[in-house]
Amino acid sequence: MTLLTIDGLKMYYRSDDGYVRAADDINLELERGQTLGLVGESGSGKTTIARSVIRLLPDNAEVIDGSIDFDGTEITELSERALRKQIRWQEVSMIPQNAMNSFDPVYTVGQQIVQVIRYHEDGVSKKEAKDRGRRLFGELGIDPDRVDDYPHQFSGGMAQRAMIALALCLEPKLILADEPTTALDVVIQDRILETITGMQEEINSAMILITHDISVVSETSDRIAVCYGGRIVEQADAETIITNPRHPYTLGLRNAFPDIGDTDTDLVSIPGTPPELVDPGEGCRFAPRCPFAVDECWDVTPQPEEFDDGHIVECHRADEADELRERAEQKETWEEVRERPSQPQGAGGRR
Amino acid sequence: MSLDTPSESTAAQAEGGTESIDRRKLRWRRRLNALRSWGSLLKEDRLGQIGLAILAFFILVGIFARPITVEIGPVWSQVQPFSLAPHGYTDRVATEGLHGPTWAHPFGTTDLGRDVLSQVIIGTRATLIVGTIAAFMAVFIGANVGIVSAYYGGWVDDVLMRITDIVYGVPFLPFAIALVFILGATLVNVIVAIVLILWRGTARVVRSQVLSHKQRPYVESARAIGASDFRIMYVQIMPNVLPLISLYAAFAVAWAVIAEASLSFLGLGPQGMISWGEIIYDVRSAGALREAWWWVFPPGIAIMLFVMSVFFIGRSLEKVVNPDLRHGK
Amino acid sequence: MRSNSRRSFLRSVGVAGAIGSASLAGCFGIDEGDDEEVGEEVPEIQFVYPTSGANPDRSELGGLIADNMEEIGFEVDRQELDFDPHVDQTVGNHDFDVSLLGWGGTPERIDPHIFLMDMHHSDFTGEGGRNTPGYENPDYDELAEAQAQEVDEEARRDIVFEAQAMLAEDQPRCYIANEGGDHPYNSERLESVNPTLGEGLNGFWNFMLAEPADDVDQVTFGYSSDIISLNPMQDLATPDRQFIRLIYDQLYRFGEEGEPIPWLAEDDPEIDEDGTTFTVQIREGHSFHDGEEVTIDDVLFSYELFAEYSPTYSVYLDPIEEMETDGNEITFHLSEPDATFTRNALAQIYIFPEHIWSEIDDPTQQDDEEYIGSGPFQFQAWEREVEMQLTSFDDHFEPPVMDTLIRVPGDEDALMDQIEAHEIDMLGNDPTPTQADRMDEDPDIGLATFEAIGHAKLAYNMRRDHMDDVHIRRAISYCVPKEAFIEDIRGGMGTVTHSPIAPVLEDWHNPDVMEFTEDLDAAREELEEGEYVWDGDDQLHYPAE
Amino acid sequence: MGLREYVVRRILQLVLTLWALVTLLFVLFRMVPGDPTTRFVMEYPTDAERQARIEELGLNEPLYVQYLEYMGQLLRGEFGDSTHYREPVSQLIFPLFMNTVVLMFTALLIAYTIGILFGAAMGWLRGSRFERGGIVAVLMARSSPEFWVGIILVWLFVFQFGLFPRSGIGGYGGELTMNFVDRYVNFDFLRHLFLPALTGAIVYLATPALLMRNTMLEVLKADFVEMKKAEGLPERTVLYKHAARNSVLPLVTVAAIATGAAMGGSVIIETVFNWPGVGREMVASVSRNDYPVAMAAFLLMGTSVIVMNFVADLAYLYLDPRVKYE
Repeated sequence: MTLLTIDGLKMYYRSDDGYVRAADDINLELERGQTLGLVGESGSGKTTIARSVIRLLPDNAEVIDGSIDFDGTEITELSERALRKQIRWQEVSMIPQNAMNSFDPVYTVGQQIVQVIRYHEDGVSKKEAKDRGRRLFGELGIDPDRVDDYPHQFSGGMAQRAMIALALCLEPKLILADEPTTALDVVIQDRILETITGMQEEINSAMILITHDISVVSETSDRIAVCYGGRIVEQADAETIITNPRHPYTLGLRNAFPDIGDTDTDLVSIPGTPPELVDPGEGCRFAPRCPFAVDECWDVTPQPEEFDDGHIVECHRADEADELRERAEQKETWEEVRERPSQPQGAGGRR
Repeated sequence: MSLDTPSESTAAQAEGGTESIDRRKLRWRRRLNALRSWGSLLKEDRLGQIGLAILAFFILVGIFARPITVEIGPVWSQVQPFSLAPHGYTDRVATEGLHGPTWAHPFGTTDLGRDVLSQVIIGTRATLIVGTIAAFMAVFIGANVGIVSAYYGGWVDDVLMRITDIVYGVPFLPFAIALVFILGATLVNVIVAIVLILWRGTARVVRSQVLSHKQRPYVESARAIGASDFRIMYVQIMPNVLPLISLYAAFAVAWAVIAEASLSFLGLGPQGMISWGEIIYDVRSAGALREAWWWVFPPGIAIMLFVMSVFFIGRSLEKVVNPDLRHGK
Repeated sequence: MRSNSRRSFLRSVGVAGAIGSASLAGCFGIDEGDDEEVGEEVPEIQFVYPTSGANPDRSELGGLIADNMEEIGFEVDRQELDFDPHVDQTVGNHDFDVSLLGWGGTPERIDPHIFLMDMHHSDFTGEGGRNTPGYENPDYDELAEAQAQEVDEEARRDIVFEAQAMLAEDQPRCYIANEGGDHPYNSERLESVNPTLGEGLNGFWNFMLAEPADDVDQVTFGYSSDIISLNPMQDLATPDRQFIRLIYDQLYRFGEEGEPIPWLAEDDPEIDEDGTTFTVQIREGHSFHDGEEVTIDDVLFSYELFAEYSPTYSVYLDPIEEMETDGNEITFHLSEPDATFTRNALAQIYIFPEHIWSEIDDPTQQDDEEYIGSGPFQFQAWEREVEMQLTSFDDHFEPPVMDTLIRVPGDEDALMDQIEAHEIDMLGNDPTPTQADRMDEDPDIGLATFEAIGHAKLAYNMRRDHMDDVHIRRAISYCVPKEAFIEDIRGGMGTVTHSPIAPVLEDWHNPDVMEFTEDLDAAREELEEGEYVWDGDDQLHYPAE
Repeated sequence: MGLREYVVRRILQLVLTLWALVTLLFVLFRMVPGDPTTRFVMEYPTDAERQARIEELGLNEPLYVQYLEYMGQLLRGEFGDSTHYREPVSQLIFPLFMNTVVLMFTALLIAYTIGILFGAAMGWLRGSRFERGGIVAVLMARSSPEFWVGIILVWLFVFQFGLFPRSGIGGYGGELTMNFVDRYVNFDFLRHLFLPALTGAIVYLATPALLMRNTMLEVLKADFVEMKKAEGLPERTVLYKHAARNSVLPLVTVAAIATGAAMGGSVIIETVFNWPGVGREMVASVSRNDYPVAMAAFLLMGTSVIVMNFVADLAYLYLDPRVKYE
């Protein structure tokens, strides 16, 4: 059963130079209990897309078009109050990248858990709320007595677990995990990720896992969407994205991380910088960095095209995927892009 | 904002004395940068613009308030013949004293039949004189103490900073009151009393900023090529702390004007001239506060506007010094 | 202040409009100044007068006088000083040519003695002495001494008149005006007040007789400074005396007309024929605030105490050779006749309880925190700068009308506001003309008008050569706009005078002395008479040799 | 430098500063033209008596002797006798000092409470019309000298509306007590306190408001503010319970410094409202050449400044978030 449907969403930021098209023509679906991996570089729009679900966006963000249907509720038309009271944390919670900084330093973790429980659930006493926090701490492998500690008394990994406790305390239907392990030690990363998915299954909530690291989502997600330049350039079930990607950007991403695909290939990063999102004009946004770009790519914006069941790609050469995949594994292919005379870019800095 | 451009200056220094013109250019560019960045900020800063406009207005009023005559021995020349104030501030223009605004006297008259408008116009001068001279001297002393203290460090720093601490322990207004009362209420004493305290703030902030500049490569390379201490302090470092100094100068003007007004209000203002604070003192000693609103409001509002204009300018200068304060996404 | 303003008070009215346009005319110029047939320039006149902070009215007057002096050819060095430095520089150090100061008047000064003796006799010319001008005239000294010893009133009056005439001609001082005034009170809360000569509502008889309205049980009285001390063994300021005499009694009090009337004494003193023996009988059955009876021993003790310790009053007791008591009688034997003994000694020495003050080692320190006296008011409580509380002493033979008296010190302008806001009931200070106008229109506020015996005056420093010339002094006296001072600056409060003894003291004031009012032509004539000349710039010079 | 060493050094510095203040005071007040007997010059018929008074006051001694005696006196905790009132200065000055402390503390309490809330709101609504207007209003208040604010308030609340008493600290005729509660905790006193305290509050409001706004802008960039919004907490909770709560720490030190400075700034307010405090007494005693009182008043105000600066430094040590939270 579908929990979340994003349909044709255009979420732009106003700026002095015009709209920044942070999320452009987004279409996504998420089933209950499922995990969606949202992969992309920084500035690709993945965070904007995820946060649109709870409208946790800067003041200058504006929904230009499209809809977000969460469990039958139209998010874009919801009042601030209703959004706060019914959606945020009650239905959709969040695990941020940096747990340490995401706790208010002047209150204990327990106080912050109690605060959010008591705000959203009527008639819960402080003690009950705190007990729930202690139970969660226990389940997450933290000494329950530490609910009375201040955030700065926790280590990084512990703080992240405490944050998970906070995220789960209302048993939400959806968890937005925004790079939840990036700030952590590699050794702890996996354990935290396991903890998250374990708990997620236990309370049967869905999750959007945002990361720039495709290897993270490959293991935990049911479905993966790849973002580039404010658009979702390719989405499919996890298996398909890993084994049979069709978009050159996905190919490039795959190369950038060692554990996927052939282990003996060299690590190759995608040369160039993410595109300018103010008034990007016609043409594929990846074209300037794409080793396979042809004239059509520069002039015509590719439209989503469905291949196998649910495998949607925005690329003019998606049907040549098999050939491109082979070439993409060669380091030289990407090096060429670097030497190519760069296409003129818009003036001014990025947002 | 590029207040410090170490690479430029290092390069210039490295070339030695032969390319002095280029070097000077760079130096000036560096100095002007701060000013220019303030200028460009000001374009978007409404408060800064309003502040400048009000200040300019008061300066013009001050200059043209009364004719200025310069006397050297028996020779005198009138350098500024214009008189904005219709009357002298002690002229009795009405026979019956205290009277509200009329066409002839838009701000009314005092209990002794003097024209309030003229007094307020002429009072601008005292404010300008005390404000600018006291602030300039205070900032001059403060900046030098700060630079010398930070640059030489060691016992020089210790001594100067202890003195600064001590001055920080002196309550401003009571000190000024005592000093002016003891030495006499003259313009010079009022300014001295203000300056003796006011320099402390500038000294502290300039010192801490110079301390950070002292570590930068451009200072080290200047030292390496044998530049004198004086040169490094005043040619190399000074331009970089200039925006900060000008910010403190703006605040110093504000505090000096408020202090002068407060002293005048207590009857300790500079004698031989009228100031806004003194006008209010006159209202009070005439016992006319209750009804003579036309007499007490104009000087009060003038003080407020003047100080406010300086604060507005200070705020926009502050954005040059501390870019984090700028709005913007 | 205002030293560079070119202003003549009367002229500038109406003419001022032209000044602005005139100033546009000139651009460059050279002051001319060559002269023939004149001697040395008359030295610059060092004129000391109050700042507007110390005394706004007199400060304004000082400016006008200086303007006039410049007008007739003097060069003037204007020195505006606050009260203390002013007194110190002029009375203390004699560093002045002309000084504008006042002289307070209290009932003790209703007798002409201080004005004629202390202020003009050559014994008092030292630094700090009251003869500030340094006036030394043997003829005058004789008159001053004679009036003090003349016990016969008529004869004494003749001497006093003659002395005044001499002072007016010699002009060691220019007497300007008696600055009488109006003290405001709340006419809703007070049925009546009783201002007295020279003191207004500060007067003893005001506190005694002021009548509160029916439901008013306490009267608040404001004054612009706090009491320094209630101990008369210390130096006293006038406001202190005004409250000490409420708490302590004397043998005689100054009555409402300024004449000594029997108080603790049963009757007028018996004076023997040569005027050297004074006998006083005291009232019986009167007690101190603590219930102890007032005895003749207390009286004797007090006179001895004051003779030994009081810096102010001991001089009045100097003539006493011996005192003796008998029953309820005390007799004073004087070394020489003294016409002022009743006023100065009998009416000013307070009677202290011996049973308390004999225990005190150093009477100049205040150790009696209860301030036990026998006066019509009883001390209750006192917090400095806040308030002093007195209540009526109901066992007194003449208790005051009011029950409770609260004395509130404060800044004058705030006190004036407070009386208008009905926060206090009466005030011992003069309102400014502006405030007086306002209070005049306020139906709830009354103004108690009174005449002054003190005055504003110029002192000329006759120790300096150029000031030792009577023509110079008279010429400057002609520069003083006495009328304008009263009418325009003081809004009509006060009276113009030409003599040290106020016109209101009809018994002593000589109305027919030489008068000096603002008259610049007369001033020039006076100078011509002294053979002074003017140069091309109208500057005053001594005649050519 | 360890914490202990720092504190010790800071205390030594405190002592040095106090000594310098005392010395400065001594020098300053020996520059006065004239002497304390001036006031009574008319009461002294002879030079000798005046001289006796000067000797009594010890003003004939060489300066260094006077200086040493003054220092010794202070070390014994005495201020000497008032030359005007002839009584121990301490007896005179402490009730006045208490009045000043009560007045300025109230003023600062109001200023910091309102300033912090207002500044937090300005920071929260950055870029809004409210913020811009708020800044102008706050600067306007700060640009007005205390006497001007006081005069406006008197004009409005006393002359026009007649709502509050004009001056003083209480109605007259009540019990004169030094007991803190009896003296200050009553309706009549509070009525008298209102206008002068409000005057101070208006003038002192700017510092906490502007500073709060600036730290708010910093704090609002912190992740936890975003997080608290994500938790769905109401805006007011996020603003005041979290963002403002974090921004307020640096203000504690500023408040300490301001408290010290306010004791000196009370002069004008006390003069306008006839408040029997130490500042007004200083002006009065200076003008009557009563050195001991003027010096004691000055010293109390200066000591407040120095001690509160010291407290501010220590508070900073304990409150610096980097020390505490990282």
